[in-house]
Amino acid sequence: MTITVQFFALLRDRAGVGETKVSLPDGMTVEQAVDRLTAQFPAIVGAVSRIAFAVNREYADGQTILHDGDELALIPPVSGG
Amino acid sequence: MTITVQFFALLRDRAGVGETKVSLPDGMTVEQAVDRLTAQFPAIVGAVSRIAFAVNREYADGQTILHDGDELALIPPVSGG
Amino acid sequence: MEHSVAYSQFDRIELTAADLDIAAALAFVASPLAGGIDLFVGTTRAEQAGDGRELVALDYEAYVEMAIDRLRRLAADARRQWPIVKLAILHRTGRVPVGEPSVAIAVACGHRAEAFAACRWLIDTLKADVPIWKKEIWADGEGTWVHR
Amino acid sequence: MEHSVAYSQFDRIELTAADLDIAAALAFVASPLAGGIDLFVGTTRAEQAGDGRELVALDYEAYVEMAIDRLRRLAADARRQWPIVKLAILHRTGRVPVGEPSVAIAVACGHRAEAFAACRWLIDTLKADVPIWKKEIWADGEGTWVHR
Repeated sequence: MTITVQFFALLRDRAGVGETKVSLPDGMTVEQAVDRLTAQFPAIVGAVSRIAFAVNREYADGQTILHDGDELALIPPVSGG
Repeated sequence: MTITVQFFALLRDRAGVGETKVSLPDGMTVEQAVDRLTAQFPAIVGAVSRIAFAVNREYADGQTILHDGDELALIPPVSGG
Repeated sequence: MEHSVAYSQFDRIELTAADLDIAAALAFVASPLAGGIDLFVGTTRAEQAGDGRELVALDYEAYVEMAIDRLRRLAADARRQWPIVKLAILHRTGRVPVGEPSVAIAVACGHRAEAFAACRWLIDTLKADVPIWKKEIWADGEGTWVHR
Repeated sequence: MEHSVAYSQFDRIELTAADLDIAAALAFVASPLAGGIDLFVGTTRAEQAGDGRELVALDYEAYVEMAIDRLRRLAADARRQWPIVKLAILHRTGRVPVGEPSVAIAVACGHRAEAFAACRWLIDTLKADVPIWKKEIWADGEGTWVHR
Protein backbone atom coordinates (compact mmCIF):
# COMPACT_ATOMS: atom_id res chain seq x y z
CA MET A 1 0.00 0.00 0.00
CA THR A 2 0.99 3.60 -0.44
CA ILE A 3 0.18 6.29 2.10
CA THR A 4 0.70 10.04 2.17
CA VAL A 5 2.61 11.43 5.15
CA GLN A 6 2.28 15.02 6.36
CA PHE A 7 4.86 16.81 8.49
CA PHE A 8 4.14 20.12 10.24
CA ALA A 9 6.04 22.94 11.94
CA LEU A 10 9.39 21.82 13.39
CA LEU A 11 8.88 18.29 12.07
CA ARG A 12 8.46 19.69 8.56
CA ASP A 13 11.63 21.75 8.96
CA ARG A 14 13.55 18.70 10.23
CA ALA A 15 12.16 16.34 7.59
CA GLY A 16 12.90 18.88 4.89
CA VAL A 17 9.52 18.17 3.27
CA GLY A 18 5.92 18.85 4.19
CA GLU A 19 4.51 15.81 2.44
CA THR A 20 5.85 12.52 1.18
CA LYS A 21 4.46 9.25 -0.12
CA VAL A 22 5.70 5.98 1.32
CA SER A 23 5.09 2.38 0.27
CA LEU A 24 4.47 0.00 3.14
CA PRO A 25 3.40 -3.63 3.56
CA ASP A 26 -0.36 -3.99 3.87
CA GLY A 27 -1.74 -4.11 7.43
CA MET A 28 0.92 -1.95 9.05
CA THR A 29 -0.02 0.10 12.10
CA VAL A 30 0.66 3.80 12.57
CA GLU A 31 3.45 2.94 15.00
CA GLN A 32 5.14 0.64 12.52
CA ALA A 33 4.85 3.27 9.80
CA VAL A 34 6.37 5.89 12.10
CA ASP A 35 9.33 3.55 12.79
CA ARG A 36 9.98 3.44 9.04
CA LEU A 37 9.65 7.23 8.80
CA THR A 38 12.13 7.88 11.61
CA ALA A 39 14.60 5.64 9.79
CA GLN A 40 14.02 7.61 6.58
CA PHE A 41 13.98 11.03 8.31
CA PRO A 42 16.28 10.60 11.34
CA ALA A 43 16.31 14.38 12.01
CA ILE A 44 12.74 14.23 13.33
CA VAL A 45 13.75 11.95 16.21
CA GLY A 46 13.66 13.84 19.50
CA ALA A 47 12.68 17.10 17.77
CA VAL A 48 9.57 17.60 19.90
CA SER A 49 8.43 16.39 23.31
CA ARG A 50 5.77 14.11 21.83
CA ILE A 51 4.09 13.38 18.51
CA ALA A 52 0.39 12.73 18.07
CA PHE A 53 -0.99 11.07 14.95
CA ALA A 54 -3.89 11.72 12.65
CA VAL A 55 -5.15 9.33 10.00
CA ASN A 56 -7.34 10.93 7.37
CA ARG A 57 -7.58 14.07 9.55
CA GLU A 58 -8.77 12.22 12.66
CA TYR A 59 -6.60 11.84 15.74
CA ALA A 60 -5.55 8.16 15.87
CA ASP A 61 -3.44 6.01 18.15
CA GLY A 62 -0.34 4.00 17.30
CA GLN A 63 -2.28 0.75 16.92
CA THR A 64 -4.50 2.05 14.13
CA ILE A 65 -4.21 -0.09 10.99
CA LEU A 66 -3.31 1.84 7.85
CA HIS A 67 -4.89 1.32 4.45
CA ASP A 68 -3.83 2.16 0.91
CA GLY A 69 -4.39 5.84 0.19
CA ASP A 70 -4.51 6.91 3.83
CA GLU A 71 -3.15 10.29 4.90
CA LEU A 72 -0.98 9.97 8.01
CA ALA A 73 -0.08 13.23 9.77
CA LEU A 74 2.59 13.58 12.44
CA ILE A 75 1.27 16.23 14.81
CA PRO A 76 3.78 17.96 17.06
CA PRO A 77 2.40 19.69 20.20
CA VAL A 78 -0.07 22.27 18.94
CA SER A 79 0.32 25.98 19.75
CA GLY A 80 -2.50 27.81 18.04
CA GLY A 81 -4.49 30.63 19.56
CA MET B 1 -30.47 73.31 56.26
CA THR B 2 -31.61 72.69 52.73
CA ILE B 3 -30.78 69.54 50.81
CA THR B 4 -31.46 68.43 47.26
CA VAL B 5 -33.24 65.10 46.86
CA GLN B 6 -33.00 62.95 43.72
CA PHE B 7 -35.53 60.31 42.72
CA PHE B 8 -34.88 57.75 39.99
CA ALA B 9 -36.77 55.26 37.86
CA LEU B 10 -40.01 54.04 39.50
CA LEU B 11 -39.43 56.31 42.51
CA ARG B 12 -39.24 59.31 40.16
CA ASP B 13 -42.47 58.22 38.45
CA ARG B 14 -44.19 57.79 41.82
CA ALA B 15 -42.84 61.03 43.30
CA GLY B 16 -43.80 62.88 40.13
CA VAL B 17 -40.51 64.78 40.19
CA GLY B 18 -36.86 63.85 39.61
CA GLU B 19 -35.46 66.42 41.98
CA THR B 20 -36.73 68.49 44.87
CA LYS B 21 -35.26 70.69 47.58
CA VAL B 22 -36.32 70.19 51.20
CA SER B 23 -35.60 72.21 54.32
CA LEU B 24 -34.76 70.13 57.38
CA PRO B 25 -33.52 70.77 60.91
CA ASP B 26 -29.72 70.70 61.14
CA GLY B 27 -28.19 67.39 62.19
CA MET B 28 -30.86 65.14 60.69
CA THR B 29 -29.85 61.69 59.51
CA VAL B 30 -30.63 60.17 56.12
CA GLU B 31 -33.26 57.96 57.77
CA GLN B 32 -34.99 60.94 59.37
CA ALA B 33 -34.94 62.83 56.09
CA VAL B 34 -36.43 59.84 54.29
CA ASP B 35 -39.25 59.70 56.86
CA ARG B 36 -40.09 63.28 55.96
CA LEU B 37 -39.92 62.50 52.25
CA THR B 38 -42.29 59.53 52.53
CA ALA B 39 -44.75 61.81 54.29
CA GLN B 40 -44.41 64.36 51.48
CA PHE B 41 -44.42 61.73 48.69
CA PRO B 42 -46.54 58.86 50.05
CA ALA B 43 -46.68 57.18 46.61
CA ILE B 44 -43.04 56.09 46.93
CA VAL B 45 -43.84 53.93 49.98
CA GLY B 46 -43.65 50.26 49.06
CA ALA B 47 -42.89 51.05 45.40
CA VAL B 48 -39.70 48.97 45.36
CA SER B 49 -38.34 46.07 47.40
CA ARG B 50 -35.68 48.23 49.06
CA ILE B 51 -34.14 51.69 48.74
CA ALA B 52 -30.45 52.43 49.06
CA PHE B 53 -29.17 55.95 49.72
CA ALA B 54 -26.40 58.07 48.32
CA VAL B 55 -25.18 61.33 49.81
CA ASN B 56 -23.20 63.49 47.43
CA ARG B 57 -22.97 60.54 45.01
CA GLU B 58 -21.53 58.11 47.58
CA TYR B 59 -23.54 55.18 48.93
CA ALA B 60 -24.43 56.05 52.53
CA ASP B 61 -26.34 54.35 55.33
CA GLY B 62 -29.40 55.62 57.18
CA GLN B 63 -27.36 56.95 60.10
CA THR B 64 -25.34 59.35 57.96
CA ILE B 65 -25.72 62.95 59.18
CA LEU B 66 -26.81 65.38 56.49
CA HIS B 67 -25.41 68.86 55.98
CA ASP B 68 -26.66 71.98 54.25
CA GLY B 69 -26.30 71.69 50.49
CA ASP B 70 -26.03 67.88 50.47
CA GLU B 71 -27.46 65.88 47.58
CA LEU B 72 -29.47 62.90 48.85
CA ALA B 73 -30.41 60.28 46.27
CA LEU B 74 -32.95 57.52 46.79
CA ILE B 75 -31.61 54.56 44.84
CA PRO B 76 -34.08 51.80 43.93
CA PRO B 77 -32.63 48.37 43.08
CA VAL B 78 -30.31 48.94 40.12
CA SER B 79 -30.79 47.10 36.82
CA GLY B 80 -28.12 48.35 34.44
CA GLY B 81 -26.16 46.14 32.07
CA MET C 1 -27.07 65.42 30.68
CA GLU C 2 -27.12 62.58 28.21
CA HIS C 3 -23.47 62.07 27.37
CA SER C 4 -20.51 61.71 29.61
CA VAL C 5 -17.03 60.40 29.02
CA ALA C 6 -14.15 59.98 31.42
CA TYR C 7 -10.89 58.55 30.34
CA SER C 8 -7.32 58.26 31.31
CA GLN C 9 -4.58 56.86 29.14
CA PHE C 10 -5.62 53.34 30.13
CA ASP C 11 -9.34 53.39 30.97
CA ARG C 12 -12.21 54.65 28.90
CA ILE C 13 -15.52 55.04 30.72
CA GLU C 14 -18.51 56.24 28.76
CA LEU C 15 -22.23 56.73 29.37
CA THR C 16 -23.89 57.73 26.15
CA ALA C 17 -27.29 58.19 24.54
CA ALA C 18 -25.74 57.33 21.15
CA ASP C 19 -25.13 53.87 19.65
CA LEU C 20 -22.21 52.16 21.41
CA ASP C 21 -19.04 52.24 19.31
CA ILE C 22 -17.75 48.78 20.10
CA ALA C 23 -15.08 48.87 17.40
CA ALA C 24 -13.68 52.00 19.05
CA ALA C 25 -13.65 50.25 22.44
CA LEU C 26 -11.70 47.32 20.95
CA ALA C 27 -9.31 49.71 19.20
CA PHE C 28 -8.87 51.64 22.47
CA VAL C 29 -7.78 48.55 24.46
CA ALA C 30 -5.46 47.16 21.77
CA SER C 31 -1.83 47.17 22.89
CA PRO C 32 1.44 45.38 22.13
CA LEU C 33 1.42 44.39 25.82
CA ALA C 34 -1.90 42.55 25.47
CA GLY C 35 -2.02 38.85 24.71
CA GLY C 36 -5.72 38.43 25.44
CA ILE C 37 -8.69 40.75 25.10
CA ASP C 38 -12.10 39.82 26.43
CA LEU C 39 -15.11 41.84 25.34
CA PHE C 40 -18.56 41.44 26.81
CA VAL C 41 -21.54 42.97 25.00
CA GLY C 42 -24.96 42.99 26.62
CA THR C 43 -27.85 43.38 24.20
CA THR C 44 -31.61 43.77 24.51
CA ARG C 45 -33.02 40.27 24.15
CA ALA C 46 -36.38 39.61 22.54
CA GLU C 47 -38.91 38.55 25.17
CA GLN C 48 -42.56 37.83 25.46
CA ALA C 49 -44.66 38.65 28.49
CA GLY C 50 -46.96 36.02 29.97
CA ASP C 51 -49.86 37.61 28.10
CA GLY C 52 -48.07 37.41 24.74
CA ARG C 53 -46.95 41.02 24.44
CA GLU C 54 -43.54 41.45 22.79
CA LEU C 55 -40.68 43.45 24.27
CA VAL C 56 -39.59 46.16 21.84
CA ALA C 57 -36.84 47.97 23.74
CA LEU C 58 -35.26 48.79 27.07
CA ASP C 59 -35.10 52.39 28.28
CA TYR C 60 -32.03 53.07 30.40
CA GLU C 61 -31.86 55.86 32.98
CA ALA C 62 -28.73 56.68 34.95
CA TYR C 63 -27.76 58.82 37.91
CA VAL C 64 -25.12 60.04 35.50
CA GLU C 65 -22.51 61.72 37.70
CA MET C 66 -22.60 58.95 40.31
CA ALA C 67 -22.70 56.20 37.70
CA ILE C 68 -19.58 57.55 35.99
CA ASP C 69 -17.86 57.78 39.37
CA ARG C 70 -18.83 54.20 40.29
CA LEU C 71 -17.63 52.92 36.90
CA ARG C 72 -14.27 54.61 37.39
CA ARG C 73 -13.96 52.93 40.77
CA LEU C 74 -14.94 49.58 39.31
CA ALA C 75 -12.11 50.03 36.81
CA ALA C 76 -9.69 50.90 39.61
CA ASP C 77 -10.87 47.92 41.71
CA ALA C 78 -10.41 45.59 38.74
CA ARG C 79 -6.88 46.93 38.25
CA ARG C 80 -6.08 46.05 41.86
CA GLN C 81 -7.25 42.48 41.30
CA TRP C 82 -5.82 41.71 37.85
CA PRO C 83 -2.87 42.96 35.77
CA ILE C 84 -4.93 44.92 33.24
CA VAL C 85 -3.23 46.68 30.34
CA LYS C 86 -6.25 48.70 29.18
CA LEU C 87 -9.98 48.64 29.67
CA ALA C 88 -13.10 50.29 28.33
CA ILE C 89 -16.63 50.36 29.77
CA LEU C 90 -19.44 51.79 27.64
CA HIS C 91 -23.07 51.96 28.75
CA ARG C 92 -26.12 53.30 26.98
CA THR C 93 -28.77 55.63 28.29
CA GLY C 94 -32.13 56.08 26.61
CA ARG C 95 -33.91 53.63 24.34
CA VAL C 96 -32.12 50.43 23.23
CA PRO C 97 -34.22 48.36 20.79
CA VAL C 98 -34.19 44.56 20.75
CA GLY C 99 -30.90 43.27 19.30
CA GLU C 100 -28.95 46.45 20.08
CA PRO C 101 -26.12 46.69 22.65
CA SER C 102 -26.69 48.42 25.98
CA VAL C 103 -23.30 47.73 27.56
CA ALA C 104 -19.82 46.82 26.36
CA ILE C 105 -16.80 46.00 28.51
CA ALA C 106 -13.41 45.35 26.93
CA VAL C 107 -10.41 44.25 28.99
CA ALA C 108 -6.90 43.72 27.64
CA CYS C 109 -4.42 41.71 29.73
CA GLY C 110 -1.16 39.92 29.14
CA HIS C 111 -2.91 36.57 29.38
CA ARG C 112 -6.41 35.35 28.69
CA ALA C 113 -7.36 34.01 32.14
CA GLU C 114 -7.01 37.49 33.63
CA ALA C 115 -8.94 39.15 30.82
CA PHE C 116 -11.88 36.73 31.19
CA ALA C 117 -11.94 37.02 34.99
CA ALA C 118 -11.74 40.82 35.06
CA CYS C 119 -14.37 41.25 32.33
CA ARG C 120 -16.76 38.89 34.10
CA TRP C 121 -16.23 40.62 37.44
CA LEU C 122 -16.79 44.04 35.86
CA ILE C 123 -20.14 43.17 34.27
CA ASP C 124 -21.35 41.34 37.40
CA THR C 125 -20.35 44.22 39.65
CA LEU C 126 -21.71 46.86 37.27
CA LYS C 127 -25.10 45.16 37.36
CA ALA C 128 -25.12 45.03 41.16
CA ASP C 129 -23.56 48.36 42.01
CA VAL C 130 -23.93 51.13 39.43
CA PRO C 131 -26.97 53.45 39.61
CA ILE C 132 -28.49 52.67 36.23
CA TRP C 133 -32.03 51.37 35.71
CA LYS C 134 -33.88 49.79 32.84
CA LYS C 135 -37.52 50.03 31.91
CA GLU C 136 -39.03 47.33 29.70
CA ILE C 137 -40.99 48.85 26.81
CA TRP C 138 -43.68 46.54 25.47
CA ALA C 139 -45.37 46.52 22.07
CA ASP C 140 -48.52 48.12 23.52
CA GLY C 141 -46.42 51.06 24.75
CA GLU C 142 -46.50 50.09 28.40
CA GLY C 143 -43.29 50.52 30.39
CA THR C 144 -42.23 48.45 33.40
CA TRP C 145 -39.28 49.45 35.56
CA VAL C 146 -36.98 46.56 36.47
CA HIS C 147 -36.13 46.75 40.18
CA ARG C 148 -35.40 43.16 41.13
CA MET D 1 -4.42 26.52 0.70
CA GLU D 2 -4.35 29.70 2.71
CA HIS D 3 -8.00 30.54 3.15
CA SER D 4 -10.85 28.40 4.26
CA VAL D 5 -14.31 29.21 5.53
CA ALA D 6 -17.03 26.92 6.77
CA TYR D 7 -20.29 28.22 8.00
CA SER D 8 -23.79 27.25 8.74
CA GLN D 9 -26.58 29.62 9.61
CA PHE D 10 -25.38 29.69 13.19
CA ASP D 11 -21.62 29.03 13.20
CA ARG D 12 -18.91 30.78 11.25
CA ILE D 13 -15.53 29.04 11.23
CA GLU D 14 -12.69 30.69 9.37
CA LEU D 15 -8.97 30.10 8.89
CA THR D 16 -7.51 32.97 6.96
CA ALA D 17 -4.21 34.52 5.89
CA ALA D 18 -5.89 37.95 5.84
CA ASP D 19 -6.45 40.33 8.79
CA LEU D 20 -9.20 39.02 11.05
CA ASP D 21 -12.47 40.89 10.55
CA ILE D 22 -13.60 41.05 14.16
CA ALA D 23 -16.40 43.52 13.46
CA ALA D 24 -17.82 41.00 10.98
CA ALA D 25 -17.63 38.24 13.61
CA LEU D 26 -19.54 40.41 16.09
CA ALA D 27 -22.10 41.33 13.44
CA PHE D 28 -22.45 37.64 12.53
CA VAL D 29 -23.33 36.57 16.08
CA ALA D 30 -25.72 39.46 16.79
CA SER D 31 -29.28 38.24 17.28
CA PRO D 32 -32.51 39.35 18.94
CA LEU D 33 -32.28 36.09 20.93
CA ALA D 34 -28.90 37.06 22.42
CA GLY D 35 -28.70 38.85 25.75
CA GLY D 36 -24.95 38.39 26.17
CA ILE D 37 -22.09 38.17 23.70
CA ASP D 38 -18.59 37.28 24.78
CA LEU D 39 -15.71 37.88 22.39
CA PHE D 40 -12.17 36.72 23.03
CA VAL D 41 -9.36 38.13 20.90
CA GLY D 42 -5.85 36.69 21.17
CA THR D 43 -3.11 39.02 19.97
CA THR D 44 0.64 38.74 19.50
CA ARG D 45 2.15 40.14 22.68
CA ALA D 46 5.47 42.00 22.69
CA GLU D 47 8.17 39.86 24.31
CA GLN D 48 11.85 39.94 24.91
CA ALA D 49 14.07 36.88 24.85
CA GLY D 50 16.53 36.26 27.70
CA ASP D 51 19.28 37.72 25.50
CA GLY D 52 17.34 40.94 24.85
CA ARG D 53 16.05 40.17 21.35
CA GLU D 54 12.55 41.50 20.64
CA LEU D 55 9.71 39.42 19.27
CA VAL D 56 8.40 40.95 16.04
CA ALA D 57 5.67 38.51 14.98
CA LEU D 58 4.23 35.03 15.21
CA ASP D 59 3.98 32.84 12.11
CA TYR D 60 1.00 30.51 12.19
CA GLU D 61 0.86 27.26 10.26
CA ALA D 62 -2.20 25.02 10.17
CA TYR D 63 -3.10 21.54 8.98
CA VAL D 64 -5.91 23.42 7.28
CA GLU D 65 -8.45 20.72 6.41
CA MET D 66 -8.13 19.00 9.79
CA ALA D 67 -8.07 22.30 11.71
CA ILE D 68 -11.32 23.42 10.09
CA ASP D 69 -12.85 20.06 10.89
CA ARG D 70 -11.71 20.20 14.54
CA LEU D 71 -13.03 23.77 14.88
CA ARG D 72 -16.43 22.70 13.56
CA ARG D 73 -16.50 19.91 16.12
CA LEU D 74 -15.48 22.29 18.89
CA ALA D 75 -18.43 24.46 17.90
CA ALA D 76 -20.74 21.44 17.98
CA ASP D 77 -19.33 20.31 21.35
CA ALA D 78 -19.86 23.80 22.78
CA ARG D 79 -23.45 23.76 21.53
CA ARG D 80 -24.05 20.51 23.41
CA GLN D 81 -22.78 22.10 26.63
CA TRP D 82 -24.35 25.58 26.48
CA PRO D 83 -27.44 27.11 24.85
CA ILE D 84 -25.59 29.06 22.16
CA VAL D 85 -27.50 31.28 19.74
CA LYS D 86 -24.63 31.92 17.33
CA LEU D 87 -20.87 31.61 17.35
CA ALA D 88 -17.88 32.56 15.23
CA ILE D 89 -14.30 31.29 15.39
CA LEU D 90 -11.66 33.04 13.27
CA HIS D 91 -7.98 32.07 13.24
CA ARG D 92 -5.08 33.51 11.30
CA THR D 93 -2.46 31.69 9.32
CA GLY D 94 0.79 33.31 8.24
CA ARG D 95 2.56 36.25 9.87
CA VAL D 96 0.83 38.12 12.72
CA PRO D 97 2.89 41.13 13.92
CA VAL D 98 3.00 42.24 17.56
CA GLY D 99 -0.31 43.86 18.56
CA GLU D 100 -2.34 42.15 15.82
CA PRO D 101 -5.04 39.52 16.46
CA SER D 102 -4.37 35.85 15.69
CA VAL D 103 -7.64 34.40 16.97
CA ALA D 104 -11.15 35.68 17.68
CA ILE D 105 -14.02 33.72 19.22
CA ALA D 106 -17.46 35.32 19.56
CA VAL D 107 -20.30 33.53 21.35
CA ALA D 108 -23.86 34.84 21.66
CA CYS D 109 -26.14 33.31 24.29
CA GLY D 110 -29.37 34.26 25.99
CA HIS D 111 -27.48 35.04 29.20
CA ARG D 112 -23.97 36.16 30.00
CA ALA D 113 -22.80 33.28 32.19
CA GLU D 114 -23.19 30.86 29.30
CA ALA D 115 -21.48 33.16 26.82
CA PHE D 116 -18.44 33.59 29.09
CA ALA D 117 -18.21 29.86 29.87
CA ALA D 118 -18.55 28.73 26.25
CA CYS D 119 -16.06 31.32 24.96
CA ARG D 120 -13.50 30.37 27.61
CA TRP D 121 -13.94 26.67 26.89
CA LEU D 122 -13.59 27.25 23.14
CA ILE D 123 -10.29 29.14 23.36
CA ASP D 124 -8.85 26.70 25.93
CA THR D 125 -9.85 23.69 23.84
CA LEU D 126 -8.72 25.28 20.59
CA LYS D 127 -5.27 25.80 22.07
CA ALA D 128 -5.05 22.20 23.26
CA ASP D 129 -6.68 20.39 20.38
CA VAL D 130 -6.55 22.10 16.99
CA PRO D 131 -3.60 21.37 14.66
CA ILE D 132 -2.23 24.89 14.39
CA TRP D 133 1.31 25.90 15.31
CA LYS D 134 3.10 29.16 15.93
CA LYS D 135 6.68 30.12 15.26
CA GLU D 136 8.17 33.06 17.15
CA ILE D 137 9.93 35.47 14.79
CA TRP D 138 12.63 37.51 16.49
CA ALA D 139 14.15 40.84 15.49
CA ASP D 140 17.30 39.12 14.19
CA GLY D 141 15.19 37.04 11.81
CA GLU D 142 15.47 33.81 13.76
CA GLY D 143 12.36 31.66 14.06
CA THR D 144 11.53 29.31 16.94
CA TRP D 145 8.65 26.86 16.75
CA VAL D 146 6.51 26.70 19.88
CA HIS D 147 5.84 23.04 20.77
CA ARG D 148 5.25 23.15 24.52
